[in-house]
Amino acid sequence: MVELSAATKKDMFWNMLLARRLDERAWALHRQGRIAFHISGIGHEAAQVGSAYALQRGRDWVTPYYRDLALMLCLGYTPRDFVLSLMGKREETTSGGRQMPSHWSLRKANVVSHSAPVATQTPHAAGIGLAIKLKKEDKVVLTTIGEGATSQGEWYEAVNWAAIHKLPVVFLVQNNKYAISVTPDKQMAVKSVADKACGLGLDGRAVDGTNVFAVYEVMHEVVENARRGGGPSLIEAVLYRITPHSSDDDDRSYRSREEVEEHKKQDPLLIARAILEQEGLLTSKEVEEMESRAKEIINEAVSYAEAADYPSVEEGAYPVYVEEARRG
Amino acid sequence: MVELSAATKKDMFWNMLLARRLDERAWALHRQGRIAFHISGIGHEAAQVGSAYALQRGRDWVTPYYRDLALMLCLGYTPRDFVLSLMGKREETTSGGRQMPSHWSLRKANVVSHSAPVATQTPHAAGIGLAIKLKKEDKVVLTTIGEGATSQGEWYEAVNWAAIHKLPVVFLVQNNKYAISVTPDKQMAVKSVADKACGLGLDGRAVDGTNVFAVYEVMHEVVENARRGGGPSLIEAVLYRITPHSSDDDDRSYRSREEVEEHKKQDPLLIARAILEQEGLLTSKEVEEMESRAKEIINEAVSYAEAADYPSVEEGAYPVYVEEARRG
Amino acid sequence: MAEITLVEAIRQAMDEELARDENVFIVGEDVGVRGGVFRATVGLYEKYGPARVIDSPLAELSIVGVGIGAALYGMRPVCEIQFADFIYPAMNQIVNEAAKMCYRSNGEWTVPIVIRAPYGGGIGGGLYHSQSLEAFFTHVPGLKVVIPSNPYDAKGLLKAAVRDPNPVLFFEPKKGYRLIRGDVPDGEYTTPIGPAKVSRPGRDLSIFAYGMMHYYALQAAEKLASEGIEAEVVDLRTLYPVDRKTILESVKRTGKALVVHEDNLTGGYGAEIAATIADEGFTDLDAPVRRLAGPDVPGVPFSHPFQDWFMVDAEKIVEAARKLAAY
Amino acid sequence: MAEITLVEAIRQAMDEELARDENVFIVGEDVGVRGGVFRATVGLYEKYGPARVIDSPLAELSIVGVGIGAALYGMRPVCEIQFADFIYPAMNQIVNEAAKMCYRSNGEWTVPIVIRAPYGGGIGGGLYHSQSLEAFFTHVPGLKVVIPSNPYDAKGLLKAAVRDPNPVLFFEPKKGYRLIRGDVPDGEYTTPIGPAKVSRPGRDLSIFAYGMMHYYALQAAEKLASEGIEAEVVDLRTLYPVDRKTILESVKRTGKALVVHEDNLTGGYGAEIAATIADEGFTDLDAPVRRLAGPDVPGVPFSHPFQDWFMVDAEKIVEAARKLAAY
Ligand SMILES: Cc1ncc(C[n+]2csc(CCOP(=O)(O)OP(=O)(O)O)c2C)c(N)n1
Ligand SMILES: Cc1ncc(C[n+]2csc(CCOP(=O)(O)OP(=O)(O)O)c2C)c(N)n1
Ligand SMILES: [Mg+2]
Ligand SMILES: [Mg+2]
Repeated sequence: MVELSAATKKDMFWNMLLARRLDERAWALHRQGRIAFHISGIGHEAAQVGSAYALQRGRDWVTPYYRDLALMLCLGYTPRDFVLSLMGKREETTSGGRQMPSHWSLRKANVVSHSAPVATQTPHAAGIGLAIKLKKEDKVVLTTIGEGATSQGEWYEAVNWAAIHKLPVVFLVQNNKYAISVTPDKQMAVKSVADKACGLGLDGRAVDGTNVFAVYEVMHEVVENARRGGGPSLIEAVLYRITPHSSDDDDRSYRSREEVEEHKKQDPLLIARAILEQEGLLTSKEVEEMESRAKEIINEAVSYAEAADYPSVEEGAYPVYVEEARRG
Repeated sequence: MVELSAATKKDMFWNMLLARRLDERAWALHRQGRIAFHISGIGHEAAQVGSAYALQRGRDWVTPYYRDLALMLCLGYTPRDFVLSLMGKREETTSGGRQMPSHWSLRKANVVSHSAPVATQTPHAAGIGLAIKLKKEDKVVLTTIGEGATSQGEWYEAVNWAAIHKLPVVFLVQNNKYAISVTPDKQMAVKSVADKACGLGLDGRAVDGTNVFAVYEVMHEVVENARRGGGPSLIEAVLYRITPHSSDDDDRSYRSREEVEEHKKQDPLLIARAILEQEGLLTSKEVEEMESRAKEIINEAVSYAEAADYPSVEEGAYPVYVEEARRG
Repeated sequence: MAEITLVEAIRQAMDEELARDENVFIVGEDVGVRGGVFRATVGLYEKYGPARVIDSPLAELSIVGVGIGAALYGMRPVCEIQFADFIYPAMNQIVNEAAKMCYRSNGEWTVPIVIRAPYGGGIGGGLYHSQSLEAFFTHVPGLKVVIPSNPYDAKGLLKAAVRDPNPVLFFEPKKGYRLIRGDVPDGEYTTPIGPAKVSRPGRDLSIFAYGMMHYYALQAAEKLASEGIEAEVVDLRTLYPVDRKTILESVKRTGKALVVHEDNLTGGYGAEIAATIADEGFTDLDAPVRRLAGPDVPGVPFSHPFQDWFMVDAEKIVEAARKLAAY
Repeated sequence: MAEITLVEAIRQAMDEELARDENVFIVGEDVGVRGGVFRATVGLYEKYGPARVIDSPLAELSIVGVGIGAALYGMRPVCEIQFADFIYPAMNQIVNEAAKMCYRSNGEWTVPIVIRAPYGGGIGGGLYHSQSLEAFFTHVPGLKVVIPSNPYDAKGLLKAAVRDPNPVLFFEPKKGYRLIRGDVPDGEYTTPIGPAKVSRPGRDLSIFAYGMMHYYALQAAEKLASEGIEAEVVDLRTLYPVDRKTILESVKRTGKALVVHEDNLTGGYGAEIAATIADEGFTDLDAPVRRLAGPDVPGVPFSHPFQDWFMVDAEKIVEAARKLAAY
C-alpha cells in the first residue's frame, strides 16, 4: 500500500472531527427546534473518511447513502451546504430544497443524487461501473450502504452484475449493528456481511470500521485492484451506530443505555486521535486548533443558512423534465 | 437414507417415462397445429421425480415452476389434466382455462398455483415454511426454479428469509444450462448455483440431475433434515435442456446441434433404465408394457380433451374475488 | 365509548384481531420491540411474542411475498410497509401474485392478506416519505383498496380487512395518525369494506374525498356553509372496488362534482371518479367535473414552503368548491 | 420508401441509433445472439458486438437499475423488458429513481434511458404475456410514455426516445409486430414525442386510441363510414405527458368522445382522458364521455374464447361508436 504522509493523516483526522462536530450541531439545532430532521453519521466517520481517501477524489464516482456526511465532506461538500440542506433553503446544493437533508448529490465530485428507498443506489453503481468499463476508463465507483439494506433483492442483483462483468465497483457496507431497531441476526443468516460475497463470486472482507487507517488500507487495495480491472469487492466496515437512527427515533425502546455507552469507548474519532498522538503526528494543541476552526466554520454555516432565503413556491413545479432545468 | 423398494424404483421410472411420452406428444400436437403452446420438461425428469419421491406426497407442500410436468405427475396431476390445459378447455384443472399450460395448481396435493414471472413462487415457499413453523407442524415445502431465475432479487430475499428463520424449505434449482438463450456465466459469477448458498447461510449442494436415484438420495436427506427442524437447503440439480425453451423458441440461433446431440447421451430416462436393468429390476418386456400403457393413457387423454368443451365466455369474468368463486 | 387517535384505533384493531384468531400475525420492519416507527404496533410484541409479531429483514418484496405464502397456507398476515413510498419492490408480488391468485386458479387458491402502509404528505418527509400510491392499486382487479379517514372507520375497516378473504391494501393517512381523533365504541364491531359514506349531506355540490383530504373536506364544508354553500361530502373509504352508486346518487342530488385527492393530478385516482360521473352521471351534471389534486411533480418537495404549495388543504378545497358552486 | 413491419421499424431504429451514437447500447434478456424473443434486436449483436448489445441476467430490476447508472454516466441505454408483464420488479427503479432524478437533484442529474417493452394481448399469452401497463406509468411525472401504432411512428418515435434526455417508456403492441405494416422512408427522421395525431378526420364523434387499439379504431372508422358515421380518430402516441390540446380540439369539433384501450377499464389510462374532457371540454359535449376497454379481470385469460371475450377489437369499437353517435 501507499504510505500516507503525516499531512494526509492529519487531514483525515480533521475531516472526521469536522464531520463529528457538524453532526453534533445538527442534533443541537434539532433540539432547539431550528431544524425538523437529522440523520446522523456519528460512529461512521472512520469508515467513510478511510474510504474517501482511497479514491481519486473528483475523478472516481460515488453512489452514497444517507449516513455519509464525513465522506461527503472529504469530497468537497461543505458544512454550509449541509446546514442549508437541514433548513431546506433555496441555495441548498443537492436539490434546491426538494430533498430531505443527507440525501446527497454533488455533480462536480461525481457523487450521484440518491433517494430514501434503501439499496436503490447500488444498481446505479453497477451501471456506472459498466459504463466505465465500456468506455475503457480507469475510474472506480464506490457505493455505500447499511448492513440492513443488503437484505434487499436490489442489492443482490447489483452486486451480481458487478461480479459477472468484473466491474470496477467497490461495495462498502457500513455495518453499524442496527437497521433502525433490527439487529443483523434478523437480516441475514451469515455471521458477517462479508460472507455474502462468496455466494456472489467476488472478493469479500470485513475490516474494523472504527479505525480510519485500517479502513484506508483495505479500501486502497480494493479500489486500486478494481481500477486495474481486477473486478469488484465487497467490504464490510464493522462499527456501531452511536446515535438513534434519526431525530425521529427513540432508541431506548430497543437497546440499553449500557450497550451504547460501551460502544462509545470504540469512538472512531478517539481511536484516530490516539493513533496519531502515538505516532507523534498530532498534539493536543493542534487538536484544540482544529476544534476551534471547526466551531468557526460551523457557526458561520449556521448563520449563513439561517439568513438564507427559502425557495419561492413557483420553483417547486420544476424541473420535472430536463427541458425545464435551470442549471442542467 | 431409506432404501427404495424395487416397486418404488420402477414406479419412479414409470413416472419419468410417462412424463417423457406425454411431453413428446405435446410437441407433436403443436407441430400438428392442435395446440398453440408447449413448454417442455424433457431432460428434467430425473431431478423432478427424484425430488417428488423424497416428499411425503399429498402432505408436504410444493411451489413449482413451469418445467415440472414429471413432478406434477408424481403428485397426482394426470395426463388428461395436462392435455385439457394444453387445449384450454373448460374442465382444465389448474385454472379453468385461464392460465397458459404448465402453470400448475393442485390444491389436493398442496401444489400452489404459480404464475409466469420467474421466481415469484420462491417467497411463497418461504411463507408456507414460516406458517408450518409457526404452527409447529412437521411438513416441508419444496420449491423449484431454473438457474437463470436465481438472478432475481426475489429469489435471494426468499432464500434469505428461510435461512434466517431456519424454515423447512428445500430450494431445488434445475440448472439446465440455459435461460432461453443465456448461459449461466452471464447469470452468475459463481461456478455452481450451489455456491450461492454460502452467501446466504444455508446448506448448498450440487447433484447429478440426470440420475433419478442420486437426486432422490440427496433430496431425501435434506427434506428429512428440514422436517426435523434442521433448516433449509439449496440443491442444484445439474442437467440439460434437451428441447428448445418452448414451442415459440428456435434454439438453433444460439446453440449447435452437436451440443444438443452430445447431451442427449445423458438422457435421464436412459440412465434410469440402465440402472434398473443393471440391478435386475427391469426387463425390456416391462418397459414395452409401460410404453404401451403410456401410449394408451395419453391417447385417451388427447381424445378426451379434444372432445371436451371450451369455457363459455361469461365465466371469464370470475372469480376476481373469493366471493365470486364457484368452487372455493 | 372513548375518544382515541387514528393510530390508536389501528393499533386496537390489530390487537383485537391477534387475540381473536391465532392465524393472524404481524410482519414488517421494526414492528417488534420498536412497536413500529409510527408506534402502530406498540405493545403487541410484548403481548403476543416474536412468533406473532415478526421483525422482517429490510426487504419489502419478501414482506409481502412471504406474507402471501403464509396466507396460502391459511394464515392471516398483516404486513406493514413502513412508508407507502417503499412499496414498489413488492409490486410484483402484489399485482402479479396476490391480486391474480384467486382468478388464475379459478378460486382454488386465495390470499387473505392485509398490507398496511402509511401514506401522504404534510409531515416534512420530502419526496420519499410523503407519497400517495392508491392510483397504482385501484386499477388492479383482485385487490381491495381501503383508506380510512377517522378512528371509527379505521378500526372497523381494518378488522374487516383482516377477516376479508381477499388481499386488502390498507393505506393510512399518516399526517392524521395523531391529529385525527374520534369516538370508538368499546365493544367489537367491523365496518364493511365496499360502501362509501355521505358524511355530510348538502345540495349545492358534491365533494368526493378520502383519508386526510376527507378530513379537510369536512372542514371546508363547514366554512362553505358559513358562506351559504351547502356541500355534500362523500367519504369514499373503499377506493377499490368503488361504490359507484353512492357517488352517482350524490351527483344526482347536487349536479356538481369536485373530486379531491392529495396525489398528483394526472392519472390519479380522481380520474376514474370523474370519468364515471362524466359517463353515467352525465345527464345530472350542471357543471364541469372538477378535480383538485396535487401538482404534477414527482413528489412532495421537502422545504416547507414547497410542501405547503404541494399539499391540498381545507383552504384550497373551499376555493375550488366556491368556484364550482358559482358555475 | 419501403413497406416494413412494426417490429422491423423498431429494429431499424435501434440499428441506426447504435450506428449514430457510441453511447447507445442495448441491454436485456436474450437480446444478444438470440436477437430478442420477438427478434427486435436480430443482427445487432453480430453487427455491434457484445459490449453494445448485452445479454443481462434474468433480473428486470437490474436491467433498469444498471441502465440508470450507465445513463447517469452519460450513456444512452435502451433496455428491453421481454414482456411488459415482467416490468414490476423494476418499478422502484423506474418510479422512484429514473422519474424523480431530474427533479430531486434540481436538474443536476438526468437519466436518458429508454425502456422498451412489448405489451398487449390477443396472442394466446394468458395472464402474464398479455398485459397492458401504461396506466401505471402515465401517472408518474418525470417519465415519458410512448406507444406507437404504426411502423413510421414506431421508428421515428423510438429514435426520438433514444435522443430524449428524459426516461422514456416505450410500449410496443406485440400483436402488431408482424401484423401492422407500413411505409417508412429510407432516410433519417425522428417523430417528436408529445403531439397526438388526428389520423382520420371526422365530424360525428371522436375516437381516442393508441397502439393496437388505434389500428382497430381505423378499421372501425372505415366500417362506420360505410354506415354514414364519420368518426374522427386520434392516435395519442405520446400518452404522457399527454397532448390535451389535440384531444379537446377534436371534442370541440365532434361533441362526442369515445376513449378506447385494451387494458381493463377501472383506473385505466382512459379515465384521465375522459376526466380531462369532462372538465375542460364539458361545454362542448353532446353526450356522455364513453370508454371502451377490457373487462375488470386480472388479465387476459388464456383459452381462446376467453381471449376473444377480453380483447377489444374493431367490431366492438364499431358497436360502441354506433351507440354513441346515435346518442
Ligand atoms: C426500501 C426502504 N424500506 C424502508 C426504509 C426505512 N428505513 C430507512 S433507514 C432504515 C434502516 C436501514 O438500516 P441499515 O441499512 O442497516 O443502515 P443504517 O441506517 O443502519 O446505516 C429503514 C428501515 C427505507 N428507507 N427504504
Ligand atoms: C420476470 C420474468 N422475466 C422474464 C421472463 C421470460 N422468461 C421465461 S422463462 C425464461 C428463462 C428462464 O430460465 P431458467 O430460470 O434457467 O429456467 P429454464 O427455463 O431454463 O428451466 C425467461 C427469460 C419471465 N417469465 N419472467
Ligand atoms: Mg445498520
Ligand atoms: Mg435454465
